[in-house]
Amino acid sequence: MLNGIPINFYIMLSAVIFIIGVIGVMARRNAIIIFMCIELMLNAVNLLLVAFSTLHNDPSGQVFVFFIMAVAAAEVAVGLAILSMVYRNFKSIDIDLLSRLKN
Amino acid sequence: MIKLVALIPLFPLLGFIINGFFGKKISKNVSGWIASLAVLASFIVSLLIFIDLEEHKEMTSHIVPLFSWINSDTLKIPFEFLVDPLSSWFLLIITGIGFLIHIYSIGYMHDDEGFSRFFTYLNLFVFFMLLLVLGNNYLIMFVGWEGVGLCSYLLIGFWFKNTAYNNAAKKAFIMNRVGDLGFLLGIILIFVTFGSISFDKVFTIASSGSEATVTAIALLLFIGAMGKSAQLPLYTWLPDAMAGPTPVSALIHAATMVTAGIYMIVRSNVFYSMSEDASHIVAVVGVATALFAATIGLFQNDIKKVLAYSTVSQLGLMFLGLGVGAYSSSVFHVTTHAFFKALLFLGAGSVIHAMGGEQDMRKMGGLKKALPITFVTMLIGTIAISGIPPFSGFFSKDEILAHTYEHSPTLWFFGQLASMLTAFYMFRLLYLTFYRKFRGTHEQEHHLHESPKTMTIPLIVLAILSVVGGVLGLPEFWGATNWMHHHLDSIIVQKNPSILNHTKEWTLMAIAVLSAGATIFFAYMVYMKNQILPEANDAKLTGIKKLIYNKYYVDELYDFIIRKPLDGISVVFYKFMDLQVVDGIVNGVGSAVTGISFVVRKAQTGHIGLYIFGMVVGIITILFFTFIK
Amino acid sequence: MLGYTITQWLFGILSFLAIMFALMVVFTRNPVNSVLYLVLTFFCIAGHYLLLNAQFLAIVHIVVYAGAIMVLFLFIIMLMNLDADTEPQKHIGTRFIAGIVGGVLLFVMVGALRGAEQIQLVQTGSSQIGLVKNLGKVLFSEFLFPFEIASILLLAALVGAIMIGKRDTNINSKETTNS
Amino acid sequence: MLVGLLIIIPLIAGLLVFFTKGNTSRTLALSLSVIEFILSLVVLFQFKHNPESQNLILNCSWIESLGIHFAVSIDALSMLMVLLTTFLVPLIILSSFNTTYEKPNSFYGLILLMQMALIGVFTANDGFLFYVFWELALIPIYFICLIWGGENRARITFKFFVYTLLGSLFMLVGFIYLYNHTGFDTGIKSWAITDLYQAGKSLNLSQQSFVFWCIFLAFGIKMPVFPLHTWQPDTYVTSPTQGTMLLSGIMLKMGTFGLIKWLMPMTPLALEKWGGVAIGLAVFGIVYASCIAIVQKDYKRLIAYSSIAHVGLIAAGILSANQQGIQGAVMQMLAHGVNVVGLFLIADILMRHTGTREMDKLGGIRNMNGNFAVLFLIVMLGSVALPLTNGFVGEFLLINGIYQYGAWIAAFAGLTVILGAVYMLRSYQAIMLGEKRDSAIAFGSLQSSDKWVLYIICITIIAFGVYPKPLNELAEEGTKLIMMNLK
Amino acid sequence: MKGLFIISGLGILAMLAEIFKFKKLLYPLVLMGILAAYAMNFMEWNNNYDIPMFGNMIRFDNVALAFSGVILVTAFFWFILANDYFEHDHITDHFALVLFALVGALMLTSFSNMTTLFLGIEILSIPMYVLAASRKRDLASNEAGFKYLIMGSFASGFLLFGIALIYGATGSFDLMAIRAFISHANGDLPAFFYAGVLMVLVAMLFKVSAAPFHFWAPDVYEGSPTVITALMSTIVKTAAFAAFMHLFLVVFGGVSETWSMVLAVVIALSLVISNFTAAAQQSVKRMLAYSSISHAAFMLMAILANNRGWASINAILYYSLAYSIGSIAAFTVLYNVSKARNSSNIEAFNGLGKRHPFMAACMVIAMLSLAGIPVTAGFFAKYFVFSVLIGTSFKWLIILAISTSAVGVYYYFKVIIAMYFKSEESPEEVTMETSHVLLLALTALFTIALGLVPNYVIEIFN
Repeated sequence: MLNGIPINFYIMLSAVIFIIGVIGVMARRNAIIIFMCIELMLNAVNLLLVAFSTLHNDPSGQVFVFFIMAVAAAEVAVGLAILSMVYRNFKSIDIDLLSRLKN
Repeated sequence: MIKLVALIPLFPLLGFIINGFFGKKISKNVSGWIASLAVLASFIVSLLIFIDLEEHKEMTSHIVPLFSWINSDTLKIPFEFLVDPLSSWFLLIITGIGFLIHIYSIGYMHDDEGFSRFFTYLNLFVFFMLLLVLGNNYLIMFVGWEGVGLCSYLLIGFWFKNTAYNNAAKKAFIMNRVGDLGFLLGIILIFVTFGSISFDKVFTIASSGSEATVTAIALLLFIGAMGKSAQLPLYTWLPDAMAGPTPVSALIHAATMVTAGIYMIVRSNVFYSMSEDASHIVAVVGVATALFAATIGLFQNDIKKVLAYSTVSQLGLMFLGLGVGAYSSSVFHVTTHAFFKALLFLGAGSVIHAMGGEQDMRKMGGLKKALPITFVTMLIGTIAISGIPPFSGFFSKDEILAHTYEHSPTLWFFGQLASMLTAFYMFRLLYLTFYRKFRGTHEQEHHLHESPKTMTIPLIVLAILSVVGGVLGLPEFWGATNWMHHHLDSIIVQKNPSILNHTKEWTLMAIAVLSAGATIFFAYMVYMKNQILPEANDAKLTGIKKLIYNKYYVDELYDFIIRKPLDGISVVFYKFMDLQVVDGIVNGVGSAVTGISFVVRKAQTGHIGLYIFGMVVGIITILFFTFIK
Repeated sequence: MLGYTITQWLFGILSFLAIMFALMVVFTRNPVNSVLYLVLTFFCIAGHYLLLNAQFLAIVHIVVYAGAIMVLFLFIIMLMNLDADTEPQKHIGTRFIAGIVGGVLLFVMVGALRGAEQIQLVQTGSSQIGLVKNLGKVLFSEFLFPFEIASILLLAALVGAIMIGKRDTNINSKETTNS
Repeated sequence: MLVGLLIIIPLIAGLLVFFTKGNTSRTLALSLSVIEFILSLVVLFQFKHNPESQNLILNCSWIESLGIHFAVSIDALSMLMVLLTTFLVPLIILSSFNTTYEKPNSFYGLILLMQMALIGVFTANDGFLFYVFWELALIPIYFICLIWGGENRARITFKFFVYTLLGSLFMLVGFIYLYNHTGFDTGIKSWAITDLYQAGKSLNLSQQSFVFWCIFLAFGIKMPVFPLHTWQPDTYVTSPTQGTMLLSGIMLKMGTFGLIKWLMPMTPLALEKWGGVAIGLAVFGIVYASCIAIVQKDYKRLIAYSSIAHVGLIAAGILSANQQGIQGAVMQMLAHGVNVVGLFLIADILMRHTGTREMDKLGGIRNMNGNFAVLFLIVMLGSVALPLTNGFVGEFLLINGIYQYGAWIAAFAGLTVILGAVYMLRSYQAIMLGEKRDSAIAFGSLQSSDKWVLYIICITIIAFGVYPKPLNELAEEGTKLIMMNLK
Repeated sequence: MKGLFIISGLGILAMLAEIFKFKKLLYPLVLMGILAAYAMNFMEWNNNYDIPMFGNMIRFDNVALAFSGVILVTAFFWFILANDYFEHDHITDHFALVLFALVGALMLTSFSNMTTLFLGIEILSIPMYVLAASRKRDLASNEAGFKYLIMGSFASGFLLFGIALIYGATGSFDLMAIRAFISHANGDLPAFFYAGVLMVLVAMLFKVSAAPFHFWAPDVYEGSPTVITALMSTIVKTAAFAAFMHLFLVVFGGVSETWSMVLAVVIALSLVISNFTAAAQQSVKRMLAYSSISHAAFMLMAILANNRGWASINAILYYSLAYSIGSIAAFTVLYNVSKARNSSNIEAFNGLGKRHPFMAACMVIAMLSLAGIPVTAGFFAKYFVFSVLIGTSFKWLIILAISTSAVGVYYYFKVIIAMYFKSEESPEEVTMETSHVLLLALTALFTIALGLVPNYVIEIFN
């Protein structure tokens, strides 16, 4: 029990958010939304890490979250740069249009 | 003296080498005489050895080792010769008749372009034939056995431009190989059973083998003999083998090679004596062949074919003799048969020579005057083969039939029948060829001439031998000594003394002579008195005549049950099994790879959505099988 | 209140909202709205952080995500002039299947994520680990190496973003890789 | 040390030849291969006089941690195989003198490299080394067939390559499996052949069966045994004549040699259990390939199928696992190597002189060239194993050995005696006999290099048929060694 | 350890080069730096074994040093290959990015904490995303970068979720601690720990591009500039395998029953899909991409044989070295051919044997090595894998691997056949810089030498 809330609840909550992110990645065609859904997945992980950190009373979990945030920021920066480049060339960010490389 | 035995095959081998390498460079006569002299030298050595052996009766068999040939652990096969009464006798026949035929060939083949080649082959043949009888173990015998087969192949197909001759040669070789396989397996069975294949070792311990094994050995060896000696059902090659030059027919396909089967069985008489069943089969096959071939001989028009069927028939009689245990009688008949059948063939050759290559008796006739020597000698040969006393054929044939009667009157009856038929077709041959008026073309008539001396002298020598050959085995109930019987005494383990009373023997003899006389008279009635001629057109023959004229359609039958299926199976194996099934599977794997590649490749659509989808399904599957299942 | 503590109530409400907003992120057609819902989700998650005594993290979370990353997203969306009308939609079947697969994944996850009951509880309630002082201590001692190396990461991202973003002066294509 | 030279000389020779040009390459290749032959005679001399000599053994560590040694040595069996190789390679090179190949330096270089690998295979005493040489032998021949081959060569040689490579990979697996079971008592794993024997014998039946089939697959493909043979006729037909000679004359023996020396002593239990199946395949292959040979129209393809039949008999003899069978197989390997080279040379001569190998289009060549007819006849007789030719000794011992395994199988295998005569005589008749045919008119006389090769082959055929003792003694000795290991 | 810092410094230096105008000097500086890093690496051998660095975040034991060595050698070769690639205006950016990626790769060989693992992966990946997309006007390059980015981040999500679950179960990010926890727990672990392990496994399988997580690889490999593809299929792959091996052989070896069956199935699937698809390719570049999946499957087989200890590590080390060198050679030839003929299709290789015998010969050696024919390095690579796997219960995988590698021979030999037996259609001269000639000679030599005397690599840990 953390603050009276079973750890299972946190696990389930982050699993659900994580899966919503996964569904989003699968269900959308807009690259930006897909990106956002990946952020959603990362946040689910962050939540889980913090919950475990509190559970174990161990700060390293929270420190790890910092790194995830840093990575997420870096990824977003690079990702959005690539996205805007793709948009410049394709005039769209529809992932289904990006299928020249195949077979 | 005995040690010189190695020289016997060496002379023909030298002749073969000289003619083979230098034949084209030396003149025809020289090469012919080199070959003949080589055989003569062998004959002289053989004679010396034979005399030597006769003089020192205390030791009848001598082994002359040469070198060790094949060794494999317990299987030791030295290259060594065996000199004993049997082999020494056969040496005399081979080199003696061989020499005469060589001489004859000088004249007969004189105009042929392959003259030196012919003598090369002939010498090689003599070499292998000598190996066959000299070897002290079955494998050396086999070497000679196959070697003479090869020479037979080469000589039948001597005129290689002719496709029919080539086919005959091939047929002879392949059919012989069928027998050879049996022989080979027999040899191996002997090794497996007795641990050796040397005659001296095997025969001393032969009694240790079980009867079933010995029967198997005997039958396997007999399969070999069937092939080489043209017995049912492997006889069809021999009539076809007449495609070769006539001296070849005389030497190989009458006097020597075809009797190799008899030599082999006499050599292995230990096994046949032990196995009742095997002997019985030999006798039955022998008599069946004798009768069967004799009937075919009745209606043949080709002079050499008649002689060929006659040879098959006579060989059948010899096997009958072997089957009833009369080994020495068979050897006796081999000897006399060698004399008169060689004589007949050479005579026929002389006729063909005179006729300019014509072999069809329907186109001959009245040659008596043109070819007096040939006629007389052939007449002697015909009488001898028909079994008229006191010519040699009478004695040998009578001995076999007497032993057969002792063994089984039924077999005797058929043997006697075959013998009667022999007299008929032989006199038919004589009448059609030498009597009545000439039926050939005018040109041929103009061309008729007696053969040169090189050809007639062998004829005369053989005629003399055919007349007096009977002294080798005079019937013992006449009070005479059967020399042949005594000579081979040490070779034959199970003696076969006559148990018939004299009356019976006289009766049998009388039946033989009377039936032969009657048949000759019948032939006289048909061909001389009634002037009947064989149907000129083969197609007009009907009924049983047609059946027999066409040799009971045995060749066609073999074609139908062996060659066609073999070709059929081969085509099925090749076109279907190999190209479709086996290779098809291999190539199928190849195309399957391509096919799968194509499909798998399609999964790579280029859509990120699908890729993610694939990943997620992968994850679900992993988790599912790990945790839920 | 119905036997639940305030924390529990708060947890329930925040969880419900977080999931709701998350779903809205996925299912709203207009990208701008999606971003806004995402921001709301982040706020809920920040709330959870507070509940878990991770106060500093909650603040950083708001600042980094809602303040920086999301603004970046909005900015790009505005730049590309995306809205509901231009938003490409997946085929309905695809979306349906995506939903089903997601459901199955959830089902499997629930099966996989059992076993938390066994975890030994170390302590409850008033944890101090979430404070700046504690985190800083850990970060600069134990996690010094990752902290330093993270700078490489950020530098790489920086260089990368600049390189991609910079306009080309010449076409650097000697080879074609089209086929 | 001598044995090391045996391997190194062809390697150096091959590399040297690569740097020559035109006719120099073939002269150089010929002379170097003759030197190699002379060297192998020296080795033979040494072996006869002092089989224990250090000159015949080379053993240095290669990959210590895996127990892999560069261990080669000469025993009776490998002596024979080395002699076969060194004898045939000069002949094969000589036989090429009337054909101009593009890039002759690569051609002859590859042949010599191939020789190196083959000698390596035959002398290796270390399982791993054996495998490496085994694979090495594949690469030169692949390129020989690919670069200088005939129609469809890319597809056909590729099939050959994949087939044999697949097989040898399975062999590698079998060997690794054995290797993993070595050194139970010492704890040191080793690839030495004796250790592999021991490891194999320590396995139970099912483990041995796994190893047996893995390794048999490789050997079976190489030989090839029915039904793994379909790469062979196409490859033989497509390859340049010298490639075909290498493939059939020597390379095929890698499979049978491997069977004798590497497989059988390792898996005695499996041999007992599965030997019958393998013999069955081999014996069926004899009749099957013989029948197919009968209906072939292309002479080269006919020889290819006849080779399958011959090797089927060899394999059956080996698998019957008795002295006569194995010794016969060794003798027949030597004989077949010589004869088949002769036959393929004849096919090549026909092709060069008449422009076709289709037997329907040939005929009557004997009219034009009696010498050739005689040489052809002798080679053919060797191939149908007529007594007093080299083929006979082996065939007799083989049928003898198989008979000891099973009388009926031997009778069935013995059909090769008949069928071999059928297809050989048929082809001889179709090509040489009869009236002249148009295609044959321009046959002319043989070139001297062809003549010499055929002379040498014919002399060998007869000499070792009449007096096989020198080879037979070695074969007997080698077989006894194997039989000892089988127990 | 010091090598890592040298490479980091080099990266930062590269960034500064543009500002301080020493672009020309940069290339030799980088080569020298890599050599220096390699030298440092070499000197650390056996020195600080088992001394944890920085709170046990990173640990350069011998295994890490060995893999770092492979990476540095490959990197050196790669820089020679890529020398003219750097001639355009973004030279410094590219240098910096590649060097940063190298830092990530080195971290992946030496991490001993989940944090460093994660950071290493990201430091390696983020520059790669950018480099894949670095050909800005080229739509294929754009698409490649984009696909790589999306899928890479998605996989990172799973990695992090897995790490979080493992952290939850064990209470630590430290690998040694996790390992100790596993061995103490004696199988009494919560189910979600296993789920975490599997999710990490999935993420790692994605990184090494094993089926069914391989989809990104062919597209990205094909779309990226050829030199970057070479980088991805060598250094990135080696680093990913070093990480994979460290995680699953060392840390999660105790719970191998959870993942070994999964891994076996993944290997089987990879072998089949990669080889069969590669056989159908027309583009050599794409074919090499698929073949890299098959090689990944082989290396995974060594990991699967986790009860073989050092032998497995040796096998992976050797395999990655052999494969990296072979790939570099193949990509060098491909790069030059496609530059001259403007196509990376198989037809572009037609007649190369005549046109440029040296290049063709080196390509043959590379292809033989990749196909695993003795006595090339590739053969021993496969041999070691088989020899570790044959003692396990996964013998069926060997049979499958052999069968599919026959297919592999097919597509590698397609190149050889094209080079020697197809007449060329395009008359363009294929030329090559001296540095590339040297590089090819070096790689060919290495390949043969490694095949002849594999001892020096294989006995490295003994």
